[in-house]
Amino acid sequence: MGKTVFEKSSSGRRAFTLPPNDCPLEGLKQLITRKGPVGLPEIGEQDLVRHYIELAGKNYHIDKGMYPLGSCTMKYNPLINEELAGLGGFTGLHPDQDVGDVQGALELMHGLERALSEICGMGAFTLQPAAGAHGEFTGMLIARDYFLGRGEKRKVIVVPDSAHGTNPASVAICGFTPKTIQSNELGLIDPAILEKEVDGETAVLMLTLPNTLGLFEREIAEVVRIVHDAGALVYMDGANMNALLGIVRPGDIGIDIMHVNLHKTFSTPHGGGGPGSGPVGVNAELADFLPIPRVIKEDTGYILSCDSDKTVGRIHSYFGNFNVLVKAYAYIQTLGARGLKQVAMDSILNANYLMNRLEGTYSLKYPGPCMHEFVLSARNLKKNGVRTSDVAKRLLDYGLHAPTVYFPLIVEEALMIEPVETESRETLDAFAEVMERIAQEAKESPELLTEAPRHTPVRRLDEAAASRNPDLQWRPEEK
Amino acid sequence: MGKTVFEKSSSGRRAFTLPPNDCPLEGLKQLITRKGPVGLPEIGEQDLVRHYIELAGKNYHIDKGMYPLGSCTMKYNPLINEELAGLGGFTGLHPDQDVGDVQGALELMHGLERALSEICGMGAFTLQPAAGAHGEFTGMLIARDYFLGRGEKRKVIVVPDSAHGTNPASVAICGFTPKTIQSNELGLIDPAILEKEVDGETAVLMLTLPNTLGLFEREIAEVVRIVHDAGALVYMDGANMNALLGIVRPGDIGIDIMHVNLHKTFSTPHGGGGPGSGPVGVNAELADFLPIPRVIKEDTGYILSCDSDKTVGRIHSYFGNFNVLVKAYAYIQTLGARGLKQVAMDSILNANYLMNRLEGTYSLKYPGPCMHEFVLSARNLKKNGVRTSDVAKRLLDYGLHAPTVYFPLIVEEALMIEPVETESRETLDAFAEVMERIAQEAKESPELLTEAPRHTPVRRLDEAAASRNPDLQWRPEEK
Amino acid sequence: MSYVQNTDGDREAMLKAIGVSRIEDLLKPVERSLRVEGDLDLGEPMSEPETAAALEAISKKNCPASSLASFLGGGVYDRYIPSVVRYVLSRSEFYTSYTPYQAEVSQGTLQAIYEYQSLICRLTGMEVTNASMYDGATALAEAVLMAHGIKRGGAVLIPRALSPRIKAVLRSYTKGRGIEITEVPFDERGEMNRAAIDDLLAEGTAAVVVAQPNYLGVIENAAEIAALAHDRKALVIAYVDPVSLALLSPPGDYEADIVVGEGQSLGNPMNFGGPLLGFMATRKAFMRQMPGRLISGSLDLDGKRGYVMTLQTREQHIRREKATSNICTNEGLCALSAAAYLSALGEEGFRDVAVQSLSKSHALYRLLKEVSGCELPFGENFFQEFVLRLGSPLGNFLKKAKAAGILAGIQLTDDFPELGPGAILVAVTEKRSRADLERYRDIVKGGA
Amino acid sequence: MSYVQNTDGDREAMLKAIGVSRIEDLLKPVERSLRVEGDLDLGEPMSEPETAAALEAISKKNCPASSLASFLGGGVYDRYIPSVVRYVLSRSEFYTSYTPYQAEVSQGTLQAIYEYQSLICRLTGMEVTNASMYDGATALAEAVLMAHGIKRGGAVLIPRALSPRIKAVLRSYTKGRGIEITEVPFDERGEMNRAAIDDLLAEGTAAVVVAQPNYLGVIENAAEIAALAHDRKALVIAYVDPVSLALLSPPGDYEADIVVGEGQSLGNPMNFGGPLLGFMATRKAFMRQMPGRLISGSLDLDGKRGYVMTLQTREQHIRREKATSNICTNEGLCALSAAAYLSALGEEGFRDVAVQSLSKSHALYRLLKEVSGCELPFGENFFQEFVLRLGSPLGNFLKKAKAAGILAGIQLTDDFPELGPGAILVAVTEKRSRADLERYRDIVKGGA
Ligand SMILES: Cc1ncc(COP(=O)(O)O)c(C=O)c1O
Ligand SMILES: Cc1ncc(COP(=O)(O)O)c(C=O)c1O
Repeated sequence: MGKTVFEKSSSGRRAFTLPPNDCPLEGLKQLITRKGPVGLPEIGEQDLVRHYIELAGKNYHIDKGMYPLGSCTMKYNPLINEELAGLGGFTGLHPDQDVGDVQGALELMHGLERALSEICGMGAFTLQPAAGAHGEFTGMLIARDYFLGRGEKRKVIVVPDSAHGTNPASVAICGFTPKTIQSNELGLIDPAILEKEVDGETAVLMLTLPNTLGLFEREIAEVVRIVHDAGALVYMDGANMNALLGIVRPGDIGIDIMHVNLHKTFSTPHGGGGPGSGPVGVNAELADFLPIPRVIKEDTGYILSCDSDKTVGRIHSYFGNFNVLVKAYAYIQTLGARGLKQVAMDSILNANYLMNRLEGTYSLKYPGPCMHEFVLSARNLKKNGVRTSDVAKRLLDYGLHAPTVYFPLIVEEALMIEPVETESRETLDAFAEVMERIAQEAKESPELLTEAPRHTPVRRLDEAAASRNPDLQWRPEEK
Repeated sequence: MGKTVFEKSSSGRRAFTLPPNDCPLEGLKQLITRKGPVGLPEIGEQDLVRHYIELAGKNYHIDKGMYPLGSCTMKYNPLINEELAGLGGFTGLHPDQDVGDVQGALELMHGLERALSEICGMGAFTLQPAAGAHGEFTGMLIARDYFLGRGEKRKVIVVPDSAHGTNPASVAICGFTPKTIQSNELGLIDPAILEKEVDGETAVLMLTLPNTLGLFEREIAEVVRIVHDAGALVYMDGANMNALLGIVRPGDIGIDIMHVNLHKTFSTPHGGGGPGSGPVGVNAELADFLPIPRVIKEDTGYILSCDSDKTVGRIHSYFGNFNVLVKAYAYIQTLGARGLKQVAMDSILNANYLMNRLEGTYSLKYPGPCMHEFVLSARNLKKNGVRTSDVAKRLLDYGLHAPTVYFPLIVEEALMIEPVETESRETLDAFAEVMERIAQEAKESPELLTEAPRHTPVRRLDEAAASRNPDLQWRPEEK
Repeated sequence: MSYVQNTDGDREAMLKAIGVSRIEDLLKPVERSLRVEGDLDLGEPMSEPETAAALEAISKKNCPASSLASFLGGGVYDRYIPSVVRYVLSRSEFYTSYTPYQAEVSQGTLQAIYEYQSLICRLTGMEVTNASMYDGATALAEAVLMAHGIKRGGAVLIPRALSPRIKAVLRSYTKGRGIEITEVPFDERGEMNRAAIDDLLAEGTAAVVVAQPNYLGVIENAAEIAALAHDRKALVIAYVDPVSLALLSPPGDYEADIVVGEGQSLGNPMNFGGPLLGFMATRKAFMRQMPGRLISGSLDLDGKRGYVMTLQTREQHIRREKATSNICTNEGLCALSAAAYLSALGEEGFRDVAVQSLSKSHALYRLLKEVSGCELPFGENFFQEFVLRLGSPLGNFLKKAKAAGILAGIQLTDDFPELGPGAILVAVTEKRSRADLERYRDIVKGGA
Repeated sequence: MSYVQNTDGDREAMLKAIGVSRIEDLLKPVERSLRVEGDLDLGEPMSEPETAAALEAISKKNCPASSLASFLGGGVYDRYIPSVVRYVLSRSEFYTSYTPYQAEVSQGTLQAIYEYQSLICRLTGMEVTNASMYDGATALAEAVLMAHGIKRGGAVLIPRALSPRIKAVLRSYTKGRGIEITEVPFDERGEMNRAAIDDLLAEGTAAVVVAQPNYLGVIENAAEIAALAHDRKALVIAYVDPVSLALLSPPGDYEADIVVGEGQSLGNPMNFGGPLLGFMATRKAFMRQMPGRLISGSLDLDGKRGYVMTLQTREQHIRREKATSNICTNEGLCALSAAAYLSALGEEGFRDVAVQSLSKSHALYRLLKEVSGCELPFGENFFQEFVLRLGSPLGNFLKKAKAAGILAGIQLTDDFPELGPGAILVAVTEKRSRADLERYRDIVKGGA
């Protein structure tokens, strides 16, 4: 139980063998310079399968239950999309094949770019970024090259304090300087404060819409006006686009650059940490700055074009996470315009339903209605010696997953809850009931929380020890 | 938790929709005579997936751990075989397609028949029987028609007392009369007794080789001679063929008719109860009695032939469990002659290793060496108020599966253990250790056994109540 | 390659523990003269890629119906299978588990099959059903044996318009018991001839089998036939198409005694005709005479709901020669498919499958009615399948259709010479589009 | 269809609980003028079979390399993938789980990635590695940023014989920081010109990148280059092909400081170039400067072994603008593939992959050497890939090869004009058979 694959190894076992080699190794031995074995485990197919089945049994996943992780939009991943992305006509393509051999792939990418442009109201999209943060980086590069092209030395990116951590990090690795602005008492950007912070140094305002409190920026029109008036651009982190599908098109309200997370909004699975995909959309004026190659439709078919002297260049070896794109494309095809709007409407309904039920039990700093998610605080449990992390761990004991915790930073003891539209009312009710029971337990027997979890494959792990002395690879001596 | 799919239903949900109907229903309503709904559950795809994932989590299976079920040969099911059986070129075939369109399928069936004939030393095989018992039935039909053709009225089938329950049942549904003969003190057929029981009334001796005690009939040559001398046939239940692969060919030693279980010996999965496949082999003289249609190789290709006036007829709608045949064929291709023999050798080694280790702890009525399995008895635990079924249930608490229990009937408190060749020595050691610990527990704290299992999704279920008043379908009132 | 895990080192250690020096030493009980000398004639072991390449090459020698516009039916149908059904079947918890002998660690399979039973009961309107049989044909054969057992003898009437393959299986199954099987011809509408039934029914008749719809696609007046049979104390065995039950009266409504059928089209691929899924349902009164495994709900020691196999005394484990049948391994995984399929489609979706099959088959019928030289011997009283007669040998027509990507139907003339030359059975499922139907019509037009 | 589960009845009840009458009422914060009027221009919802048909039709417009004899490489390779790898990836416990933020219910993913880290450490001979990066190109870019950070500035030397796509990504990543990147030409053997390195290395040089083998397939004398760099206090970044490491010295042996590479060919399909698997390993001393997620072993409250994400302070969750990089979602599932792949092959099997790629690529090289007009500009010092020069534009040759089912290689002339006209990069993996190689030779012969 709990052994690593190395400990299950026995020299001489095989889970896979190649067909015999029909070419001689003769005269090539001198090219072999590795001394000694790599140290790979040797294990039979049955024991290897059992190894991974054992590990699989220790994972929570969307097919087991709800993931109320705010900002993560963990929705159901349709099975048909997995099947389609697994078709040999997709998985077997080499990226250096002649365009004539990959017309289907290019058609799909072109179709997805167009669909995303329509959904977001943007002029053009690139599918190259491999994740949301990669999209942010790409967006920052575009802003950089845009201002460089205009001979403007704008170095500051304004970021609200409620923003996701990747926002300032993306800004920084691009050579820009992030400047944080405070949210107002409604959890929103205050146009008055913004007006003061934005100036000729400002390259971009990087906002999240709906923001990470689950709130729509009510003054968004004014916010955009202020930024544009200062000659700066508005970047939208579209990780929360789920709430806006068919309801608001960012391009229509003046967003210049944005990314979406296909692995959230468009239902591609998260794979325990990836792969994702973070396409970036820009307004028509900025289209030439998008990374190359771009997929262009010509009369004779699709081509990959590198013709652009304004492009920021490449940001991925090839065309991004193609396999993920297939799933997102299938998803959009299946839902169509009406289905996508229903996604947004039901995600908003589910969030408000759950918020409404839980806001008495936990405290709600910023009043609703919310969009697709909301942020509660467990600070009312502090008096019982209970923290948000304890609530989270206790949820695990009930066989549920915890919400996002301690984020956004501006809410004390935050519990960020996004139910998503694929959860049924019964599931929301069951979750709410457990949340209520836990609040009750916090008062009556707080040790149930502080000592939680007890019913999981392991109990709370010593993270401090791990970070003092990380054990990052298995070594025989250590056992 | 634990709800049926009916209890998870909510009217209006859908996990699957058809493309719109492009043909009118007009003028057809009078053909619709059902009054009222069927009463099918309505549930979304996500909740349906979760339903089955929840159920899956409550199943033991070969990828979780060893199945020491004697006589069942629960071995590893190679993944590649599942993939290959799932190829569209196989799954998409309609059985009434023209033979010209199914040449691959016929080639595969012909190849499998030939491989089984080679492995078993038989003249010909049919792949039609859908399971072992179906094969037994087919074999009995062949014997019936064979004697009918010769104008002999033989009605008696001699069956050893150690035989599997399907043997006498197959005999009976075919219109024959089973006659049981006692095994001798070595657990074997006694030629002297046999000689007395076999006469002009006897149609068939139906034996299992190795027998269900895991023993090879040492006097098999003499046994066969006695039966043949009486003008009767020898049928071999080949469910235990795993031990003989590449070592003994039943045809070579005088077996006239036999079946093999592809879902045991040839690694096709058991599917929680099926589908299986029980091909029947006969000596050359009996080949014309095999069910029709038969696959024949001609110069121009394969055909399906119904030309035979001796055939017993059809015993399946089409050609048997084709999808299972694909897996067995792939398995035989992969292993080849040497691999198959290694299967037998290692299954014998594993069984003897485990028997050797456990025979002090539990009692062994018939001494080894055994073939691929062995039968222990837990009667030595009776004095502690513990029965075989308690040992079985306690094994479940350790996360293991139980052996076959209370079979064969001639061993008191039987524990029939077949480790199979795909289990590693480490797995056998771990199983033996638990078996030893349980024997210890039986002495020290028998309630650990009699109250077991405690760590399973449910505890011991009331089987008596179920059989007094079976609840065979879910009804809303009952909840 | 091989799936054996022992290494030479393992073998050595194990032999040492046993106290012998070679595995051959364990073969002592097998006389040397009985053993195979040398290797079997089976060829060399293959690696996984080699096996895969070999089998892929074989599969490519087939031209699967699923890749064409198939109008083949006759018991096995090309239907849409929801991805969730494939997914459930791909979980090794289901497909690599054994028969649920240890109920406490088999609740997944047991509950799934209990749900399957519940669904079949709802479809058929019957009280009890078993956990599956090999196929529709053997299910019918077992039903006949069962009826014969209940009635302690007697002949059985079956419709002539029953699948010839099913009839053949029935003969194989009943000849050992000497059961007399009589065919009832069909009338000019393709229905079971009621006057003939009346004639053939004798006091001692064990059962009348009614096929609904029958093999020629025709919807029978099952209630009338059942009443006729019951009047003479014969049992009624209904052989039904499960999809048709979304629209047709469930056999429970006409008081059938035993209901059987072929369940392949409930979420199972065609697979060249196997595995199939035989189902059987009956009245509670006959429960103990029914063959096959049964799953029952029950309670555990702590009062928690769970599921067990029940009435195993009917099976061969215990009563052996007195068992109701010899069936042991059944088609559990196909039953799971059926349960997942029916649950995925739900009330509305399943009805839609039947409605589309009905309306599309009738749409084709109507299109063909317009084509001269195209005979449709029976009326519009059919579900999803009908007989088309072209009047001349079919070889050419079938070839032309195939060239246009159409599998036009099953040839009937050999089995039903009374239908005359050029008769085929045409099945239309929900998978066919109007364009497919028009293409079919055009080929008939061109060739007729 | 849609995957929303709420029915109209649910919606009504929920709205009532909230106290509003329509969902629109919840949209109050969104000014009406900002909202979309009418429907998006995206077409009607589709049923599952319609979506499947649409995507299948698109997929058939591709002619996948995997269905031909492909000699395309350049970073992405067509290799055998064991069925067990596909199976592991098909388990929804892995692919539908989120980043393991709640360690106690994510031990499956965490242990799998810990094993992945251990395997990468063993392959590279390094002390620590992260849980994956987007691809080899961004991994190299991040390594350069990291080295630049460690050295607090300085230029970076890269081989000219590096994938042009990787160079492009490197430029995009570094231009914001103004890092100077200089290409070191290759010499007549295709190796990184050591004299040029010597010339270009300055005291302040941050790092020298060595590609092993380089983009042209040539095996570098990495140890010598590393020594040169270390002599001048520059860090050594090795960009390595993971399969080659079964046979070539691990970068740990020549004391590389950071090791990166593209791991696609460890069990991942080509997928038109994405997702890929960037890996990165380094010395323990630089652990806290390394970007990306790290999984560490630890103990739980009861002293039981388990796994956690660690050193998250390096990541953007906490330090935000001071994070070592912005990477958050990575390529976890591809890392899982790699771990399953390496475990399935094991020591012997993995070595065999490398040996077969080596010996087959050399077998083709030798076959081509015999063909007149066929130039092989560099020597035999290569692993799995080599440059072939045909001297004239390639269009015709590539077309002929394609017609014979062969994808002959990647055209090099645009990116490396110094190689002259008609240069292609030919990769040979273990999947190619001797017959494929002979077919290749015959086409060259016919066309040259
Ligand atoms: C609001 C927001 N922005 C950005 C990201 C980063 O996306 P990724 O993890 O795909 O890089 C996330 C993901 O957690 C997010 O929630
Ligand atoms: C010895 C023996 N004979 C016959 C059978 C019956 O085979 P099946 O279950 O496939 O009908 C079995 C299966 O358990 C068996 O072990």
